[in-house]
Amino acid sequence: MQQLKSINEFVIRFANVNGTGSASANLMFAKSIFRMGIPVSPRNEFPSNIQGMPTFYEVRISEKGYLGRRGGGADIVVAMNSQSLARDMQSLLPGGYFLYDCTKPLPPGLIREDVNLIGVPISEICLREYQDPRQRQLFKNVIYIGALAALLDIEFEVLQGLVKDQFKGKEKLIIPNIQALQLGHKYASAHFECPLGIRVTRSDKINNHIMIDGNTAAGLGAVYGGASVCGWYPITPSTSVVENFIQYANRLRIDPASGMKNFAAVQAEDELAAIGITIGAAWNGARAFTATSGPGISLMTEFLGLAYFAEVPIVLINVQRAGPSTGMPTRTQQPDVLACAYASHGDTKQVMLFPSTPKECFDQTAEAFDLAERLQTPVIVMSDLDLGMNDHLCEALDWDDDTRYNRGKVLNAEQLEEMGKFGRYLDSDGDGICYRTYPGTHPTKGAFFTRGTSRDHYAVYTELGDIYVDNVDRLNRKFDTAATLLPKPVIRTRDKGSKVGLIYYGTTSAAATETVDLLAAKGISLDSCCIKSFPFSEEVTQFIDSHERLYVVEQNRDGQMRTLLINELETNPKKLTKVVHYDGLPISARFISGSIEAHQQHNSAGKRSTLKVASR
Amino acid sequence: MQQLKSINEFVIRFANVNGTGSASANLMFAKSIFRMGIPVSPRNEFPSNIQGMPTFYEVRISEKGYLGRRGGGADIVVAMNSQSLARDMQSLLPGGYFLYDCTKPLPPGLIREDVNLIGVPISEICLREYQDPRQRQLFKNVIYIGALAALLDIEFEVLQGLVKDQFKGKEKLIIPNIQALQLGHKYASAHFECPLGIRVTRSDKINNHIMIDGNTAAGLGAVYGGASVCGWYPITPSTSVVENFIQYANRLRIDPASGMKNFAAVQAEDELAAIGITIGAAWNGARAFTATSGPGISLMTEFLGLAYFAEVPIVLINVQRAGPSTGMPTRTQQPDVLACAYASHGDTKQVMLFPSTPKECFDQTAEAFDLAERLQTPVIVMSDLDLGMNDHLCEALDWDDDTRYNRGKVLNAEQLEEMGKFGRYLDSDGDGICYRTYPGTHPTKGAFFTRGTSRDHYAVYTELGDIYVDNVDRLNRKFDTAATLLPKPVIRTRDKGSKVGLIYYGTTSAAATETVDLLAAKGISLDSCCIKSFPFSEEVTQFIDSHERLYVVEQNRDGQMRTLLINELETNPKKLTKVVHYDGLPISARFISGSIEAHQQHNSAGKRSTLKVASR
Amino acid sequence: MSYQKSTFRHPKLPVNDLGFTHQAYEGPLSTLCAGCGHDSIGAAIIQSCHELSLPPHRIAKLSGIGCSSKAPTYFLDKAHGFNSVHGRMPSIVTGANMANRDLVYIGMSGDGDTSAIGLGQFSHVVRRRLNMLYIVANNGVYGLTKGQTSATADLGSKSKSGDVNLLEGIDLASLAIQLGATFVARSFSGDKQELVPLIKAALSHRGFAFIDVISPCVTFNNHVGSTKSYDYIRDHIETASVTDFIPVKEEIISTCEIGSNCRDICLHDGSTIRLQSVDESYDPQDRAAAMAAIEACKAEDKTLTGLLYIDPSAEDLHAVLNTTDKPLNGLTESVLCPGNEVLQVINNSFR
Amino acid sequence: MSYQKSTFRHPKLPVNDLGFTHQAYEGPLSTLCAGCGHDSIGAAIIQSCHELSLPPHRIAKLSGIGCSSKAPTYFLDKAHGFNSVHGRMPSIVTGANMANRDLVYIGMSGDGDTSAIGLGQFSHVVRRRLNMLYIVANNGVYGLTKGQTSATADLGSKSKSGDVNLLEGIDLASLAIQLGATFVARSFSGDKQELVPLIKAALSHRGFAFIDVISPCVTFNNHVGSTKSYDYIRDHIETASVTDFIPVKEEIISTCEIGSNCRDICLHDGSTIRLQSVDESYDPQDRAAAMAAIEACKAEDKTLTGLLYIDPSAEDLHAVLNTTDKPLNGLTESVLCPGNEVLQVINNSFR
Ligand SMILES: Cc1ncc(C[n+]2csc(CCOP(=O)(O)OP(=O)(O)O)c2C)c(N)n1
Ligand SMILES: Cc1ncc(C[n+]2csc(CCOP(=O)(O)OP(=O)(O)O)c2C)c(N)n1
Ligand code: SF4
Ligand code: SF4
Ligand SMILES: [Mg+2]
Ligand SMILES: [Mg+2]
Repeated sequence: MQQLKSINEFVIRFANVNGTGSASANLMFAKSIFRMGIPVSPRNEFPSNIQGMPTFYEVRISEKGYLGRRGGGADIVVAMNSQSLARDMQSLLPGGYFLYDCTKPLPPGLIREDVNLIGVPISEICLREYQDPRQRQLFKNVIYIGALAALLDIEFEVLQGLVKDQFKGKEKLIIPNIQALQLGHKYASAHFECPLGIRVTRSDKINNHIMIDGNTAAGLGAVYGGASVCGWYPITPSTSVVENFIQYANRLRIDPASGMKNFAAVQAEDELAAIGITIGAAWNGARAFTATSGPGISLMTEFLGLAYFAEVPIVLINVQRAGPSTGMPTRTQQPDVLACAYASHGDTKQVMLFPSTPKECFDQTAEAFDLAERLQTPVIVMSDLDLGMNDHLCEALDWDDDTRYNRGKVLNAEQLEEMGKFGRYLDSDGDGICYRTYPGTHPTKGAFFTRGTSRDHYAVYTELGDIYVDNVDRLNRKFDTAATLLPKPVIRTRDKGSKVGLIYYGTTSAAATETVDLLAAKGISLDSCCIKSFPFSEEVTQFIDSHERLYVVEQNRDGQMRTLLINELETNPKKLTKVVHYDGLPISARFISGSIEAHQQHNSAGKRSTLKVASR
Repeated sequence: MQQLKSINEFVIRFANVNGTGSASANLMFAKSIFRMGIPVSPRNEFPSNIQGMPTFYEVRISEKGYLGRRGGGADIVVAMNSQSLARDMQSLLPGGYFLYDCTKPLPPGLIREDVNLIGVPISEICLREYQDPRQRQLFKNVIYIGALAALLDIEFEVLQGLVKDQFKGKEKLIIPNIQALQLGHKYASAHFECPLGIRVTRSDKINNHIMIDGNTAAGLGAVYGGASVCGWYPITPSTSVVENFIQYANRLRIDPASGMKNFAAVQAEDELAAIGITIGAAWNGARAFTATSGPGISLMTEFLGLAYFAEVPIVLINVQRAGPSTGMPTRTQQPDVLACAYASHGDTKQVMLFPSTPKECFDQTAEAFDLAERLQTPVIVMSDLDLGMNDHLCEALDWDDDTRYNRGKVLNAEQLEEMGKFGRYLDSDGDGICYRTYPGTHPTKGAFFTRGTSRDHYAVYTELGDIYVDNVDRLNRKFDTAATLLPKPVIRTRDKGSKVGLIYYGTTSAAATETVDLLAAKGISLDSCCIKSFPFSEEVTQFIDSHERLYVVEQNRDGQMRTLLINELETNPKKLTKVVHYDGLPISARFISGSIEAHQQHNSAGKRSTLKVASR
Repeated sequence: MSYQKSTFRHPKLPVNDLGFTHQAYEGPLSTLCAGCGHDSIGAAIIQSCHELSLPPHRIAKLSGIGCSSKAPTYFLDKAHGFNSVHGRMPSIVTGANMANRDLVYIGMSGDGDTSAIGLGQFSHVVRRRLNMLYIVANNGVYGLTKGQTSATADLGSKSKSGDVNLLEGIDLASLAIQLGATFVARSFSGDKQELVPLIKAALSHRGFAFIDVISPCVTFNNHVGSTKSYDYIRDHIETASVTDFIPVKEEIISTCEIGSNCRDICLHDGSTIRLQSVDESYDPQDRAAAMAAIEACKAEDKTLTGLLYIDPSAEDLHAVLNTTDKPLNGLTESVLCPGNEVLQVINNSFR
Repeated sequence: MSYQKSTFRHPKLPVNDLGFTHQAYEGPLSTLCAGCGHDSIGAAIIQSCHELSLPPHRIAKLSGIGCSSKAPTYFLDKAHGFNSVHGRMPSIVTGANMANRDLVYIGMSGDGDTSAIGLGQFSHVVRRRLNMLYIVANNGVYGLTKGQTSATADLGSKSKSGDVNLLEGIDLASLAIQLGATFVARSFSGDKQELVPLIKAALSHRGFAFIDVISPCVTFNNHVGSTKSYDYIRDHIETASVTDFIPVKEEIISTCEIGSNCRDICLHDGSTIRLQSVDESYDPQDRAAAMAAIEACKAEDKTLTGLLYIDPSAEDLHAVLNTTDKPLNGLTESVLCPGNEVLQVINNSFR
């Protein structure tokens, strides 16, 4: 019977019950591949629930370095959840391997002829080896990892090393865990021909890369970017941004002499208060940020309008999840692009950054503070659940110690002393950005009344039309300036350059680069443009102008980035084809390339310009 | 010296101090013109303040029936505020008439040679005639109205009639007011050659029209539309919508037997609660609405997303004001088009209606309840401050007593009894609209759990991608259906049809129709399309397709309706020229025609496609 | 799941006056953690509604967001439910009640949902005297977001992440009394003997009834001195730095009597809460006294339970607004629409 | 304008320890209605800051939206101000205080701004023990939106539109005490003798200080039995159905003593409020007693004024969070940024 064969290129899918300790075991599995020098990308598909529901963990191993979701079925399924057995069996490719707990036999009904069954009596082993029912539960996970080590030829020392690192300081936990690994390993070696046709072998593709989730990286970015005040309210999937900020700040931001904290993180009563705290702190001269998701963005809308209009520099990290409303809180999407770009009533605009990797979460979060203070406006870092909560392989983080924070146009006491009349909203440099002062700077000069109402150059309330117009036109000028300061798109053009272009952003990038290779192999050559910021820089316009047809790939239903492109760059919509994937799972190269291929075949600009997913 | 001459075609501007009782006097003036059969459009320019600040009231008298703001200077200025004398003098056209209180002489510095001064010693007269200082204050206003009656040849009986109507039931107030009118009238007749070159004369252009403000009409629309629950929170300029609803409901919705109320209006603690109350009531089968402005829209964002996704039919009346943030609370704009169209995080869309007159405020508000219930989604009536708070001449309101409310697809006990399994989100009709049930309908069938999370056809929570996609695609289908049910645009084409089209909506319509005439006179012929609803109906697409160049006229900075047109209809932006006016005063035909003329002259699609106002 | 157990414990119950068995009031299998106090509250609600013979479909259950707000999914599945947004159930239920005064409204919320994001709406629905039963399943943590401290957490309590709460907890019962609630009680999820009668009384009360139910989170327990039991496992979980292992636990019902009306509740982590229930001498109709009693108890590190305050002569919002006795959602054109003749008269007032 | 008058009344004041005259603490001409209580509060703040010799530029004044929230425009123009959005001043000032603990924070709000839309944020800034002075200019109405009843309006009070308020008013002072405020006082805008010392004490208090100042709205007065005075004018205004005539009025300072510590305040419409100030025997450090006293007074239709509660040993939020003594906004790279070496170590933990 058919047996899939592959070395270092396959997908393994774990099916567990949440709350049973599988996440840490599965992470150990992924880490072991990583430590064997093989690129790996694990993805957690967890329920919005605390205990007892089906949860999945899909790991793609790709020596070629393709880290996006592969899509399609898995090569190996580890089925540890009796509730989801049928569905799990279906998720396996023909010729794939189905690892399950054979203490109870599989219901005959769901057995497939075209797959290879690998039964390990895990419960039985636990029953025999452990007394404490909780240990029996917990070690099941470690045992199947041990079995996989044998089946896939994972170096056992690597796993041992991981156990040792994980339980450093809790030595008494190390031995039992290693024993559990061995139980699984022994059983598999004894009962099956190991390794399987699908297996791993040490490689050298990792360099000095790390495996980290975007939220941890963003939290670190806030520490390095100099954030000293954070107002927050918990919400999945953004909570861990702040939790990581606090955790690292508690280590790295303690005054050596007094032991006191060089930061303040205030858990607010809700998102309105969280961003209010952030605005108050930024107004008062501290670098401040908040993080939220979905509903939190809607609740912050009024304050985002105030910060835009009163020109207060804050950083907001939006870890996007599937909307609308409560939507699918534990699924990923890029659905808040429009809601953020034009947040709040009235004519408004917001600056956005689009990280694609944890490294970029770190870099862009740190840079966001400079940008916010230079532009005196909120900067929104648009991450998402896939990026924020999954571990991704990426370049090591680094920091140039010569970096000095750019606090933007702020007048100190001396400058105020020397100058004539201070005007908070005087555009003396013509770039739309005026000079601000921190409260308490000078005894008699520089004080002003910050307000959400229309005001003149001296921050005095006014209802005069021409002064209002002068002010809001300046704000547009400021956004022209912004377009020149923000991170540039990453543009890749084929040697001769192609007529067809691919536009994408954020977490679509892994799948997008794979797409370019896939299509190249099929003779369709694509240039690509990964957008990093909004308002768009000149390069994006040029990229669009220099191509005949462009595919705008995004993870939302309505093609929101495409809307921004046609609206802000006055592009003819006919030129931009929507490629949208929005079922809540990360987008895959298969989907993108499939869609583009299909469209290129009967390529007629006349055809309706939307390619969308009907399912994963 | 030049003296402007005109009969029934001029603009008079009143400059007062707010809180001095001028508003009612000035309204009496406008009403008197109205009762003489002459089309008139008064506009209040008031400060965001309660007492002591400059406030203006501009009345355009136009037998031709042009009711938009004329723009430019006034023909007559009534200067009753010593603080703003200089500015008021400047606001007068050469040859115009400057009516002021000459008890104190005018500061020589600000006297203009090219205008006609008309001094009436109003304070002196009051000092002589009244003891109570408050009466002295109050009657000043009545006295200058009396003077104007003489100067402009207003029929005195008409004014007397107005006083009698106003103080019906308070007879003791009638005589003193009429006396005050006479004091002014006598003085003017005695000291000036009456009437002036500018004057009125009875006409017959009013038919059975009425003079009413949009908020009163909307409040009445809610009564007639069958609203029985209202959650609200005060905010200018929307407050009077609800105040009028309550006032009329207190008269027209009382149970004759018990004297109890057939409606419930709950003053909430804020806008989040106001819309929450509305959603709860609509969910429970009552027709419910709320009204708000500016910041209130931002605060309602999260709930608008819930109502969209959970498909709860509510009506929201947005009386727009100048944004962003607190902006200019007492100035008009159309700045919330985008914020409402895509309100809330995630992929969302909202239905909008755009009334142009108080009559339409009444009709569309009433119809909004049918539309909301038929479409099972929020319907937002996009009024604005100019429409809502100023009295406008419009057709009389009327109601067809055969009208039956269309409650949409709701299953009653019998229907549930007869049917098989009930599925709240089963699209059995293929129009994207499913059947709902009210709580408590049937003992065992029809109950379901309304939620903001992803769910299957039976309202059961799900995280399965294909089911999520099926549901949100259906919502898009529902909006296709909406486009066929909503009010159609009003399209006016020249006999032969023109290559150039004018697109506008809401309160721009008065200025737009005048524009078409103005430009026709200059040989520029325009077809026009007044948008009444979003999502756009087929006719809008056809109008755009059938014209080479289109001017999209709106009262916001960023051309928000134009954004919707290019985004939703896939129109080439190059084809749509922005004509935007956003200084907070109502747009004028002079501005629109001027902009278009200029643009048509060196008409090259290459030119930057924005024409904007730099000031009034 | 614990919920499922509970039905094992009491097998078939007798039918009530409506001829319904207990099952007619139940819901689907719960997805909350095994042993979660919230499911015990659900079971108590089921029992109360059954014993009161309320027609299940004439009840509406509303909630915000949180584990506690999910709980209504698992009881009364013949009743319409509305799982709204975080902290906003009070406004939703206000509108619902205005639309149809004839249904029975049960709002279920959590301590985060009510005391943090929802504090404003909670305070105002209390003040508005809405005729409803408002239950807070109070565990002092944000369960669904994995264990952050909530505003009702006691001073000194520890969060999952280990940091100690240095702010005083908000006492929702006192707050409710002060803001004018006319029925205020407190109880414990595991104590059906006390809880069921309170819920029945609350459901029979006309006006705003509030019950603060201590409902331990078995997973993110954050009570003082969480030391005892499963050291090994906790060590493991902590170091694994992924709190993804949740030992299956039994619902907490064990209470040990210590003196009259006073009992200790032993939580899974070994810590205890001491409950003092009001005794016969207690007068629940004295507002000031009630608040004083609550304070006094707290001073002794005890939590006062039972019916804390009631004003039997209470009026509800409909009385305040003088709305008709008929449900507004049932009114038709004939009543709602004044007709064209009236409109023409109105037109004249604008000429 | 009334503000302008007040400077007439006291001519040049002596300079304070900083050598500043009263004028150094003033602001531009007020645009509030003549006689508005809010301007009297402003004057009291000016006097207090002057007498305390606070450097004007080291004060920050923050507010929400409303006439009361506009008031800060008209005092302390050497101080930075933040006129934020409706009901959200508490979160803004929390952030501001976190960023720089060395400034003096004065938050000014209205009863609508605080007890309606802002109730949640107010409650939580109290609970958080932010080191600030929070003043509510309490007139029981929404002034800026023209006279709707607010949540602090007394039961039975009439709104401009004539309907009677049937809900109990929220007593912000009791609420603040219950939620853990460590300085709670109440006074009357026209009574400088009582108000100024209270403001000075509050400004000197470390922790959250709250003063509920009764500040009559001369324009949309909504007190019980508004009958007396200007019948003619009121008639006129009412029938004109446009409340656009606002007679110029004097600031209310007239109070008539009636017995020890008890005085009546006569409002413009002829109605009166009876104020009872705490006497010597009163112990402001007993929380329960304070709340009882407030209740008792209310029961007699009196409003208790003076320093109602104080906990001198209070800690503020910085103590709770253990933040450094230096203002956070003054920290530089050297302190804020851990540097690359540390980052490389962190990298290793992710391999
Ligand atoms: C606006 C918004 N903010 C945050 C969240 C994330 N969230 C979900 S539940 C919850 C707290 C739940 O705590 P509680 O009300 O005590 O319920 P419990 O889970 O403890 O029963 C939070 C913050 C959300 N869903 N919506
Ligand atoms: C979000 C929002 N809702 C409503 C308003 C309208 N508004 C302005 S001031 C105000 C109430 C002010 O009342 P209060 O706080 O008592 O201040 P006062 O004017 O009485 O001093 C309201 C509702 C607003 N500006 N913003
Ligand atoms: S996390 Fe806590 S509150 Fe949530 S279901 Fe589990 S035990 Fe209950
Ligand atoms: S309306 Fe009332 S509160 Fe507002 S300024 Fe006038 S008097 Fe003061
Ligand atoms: Mg909780
Ligand atoms: Mg007020």
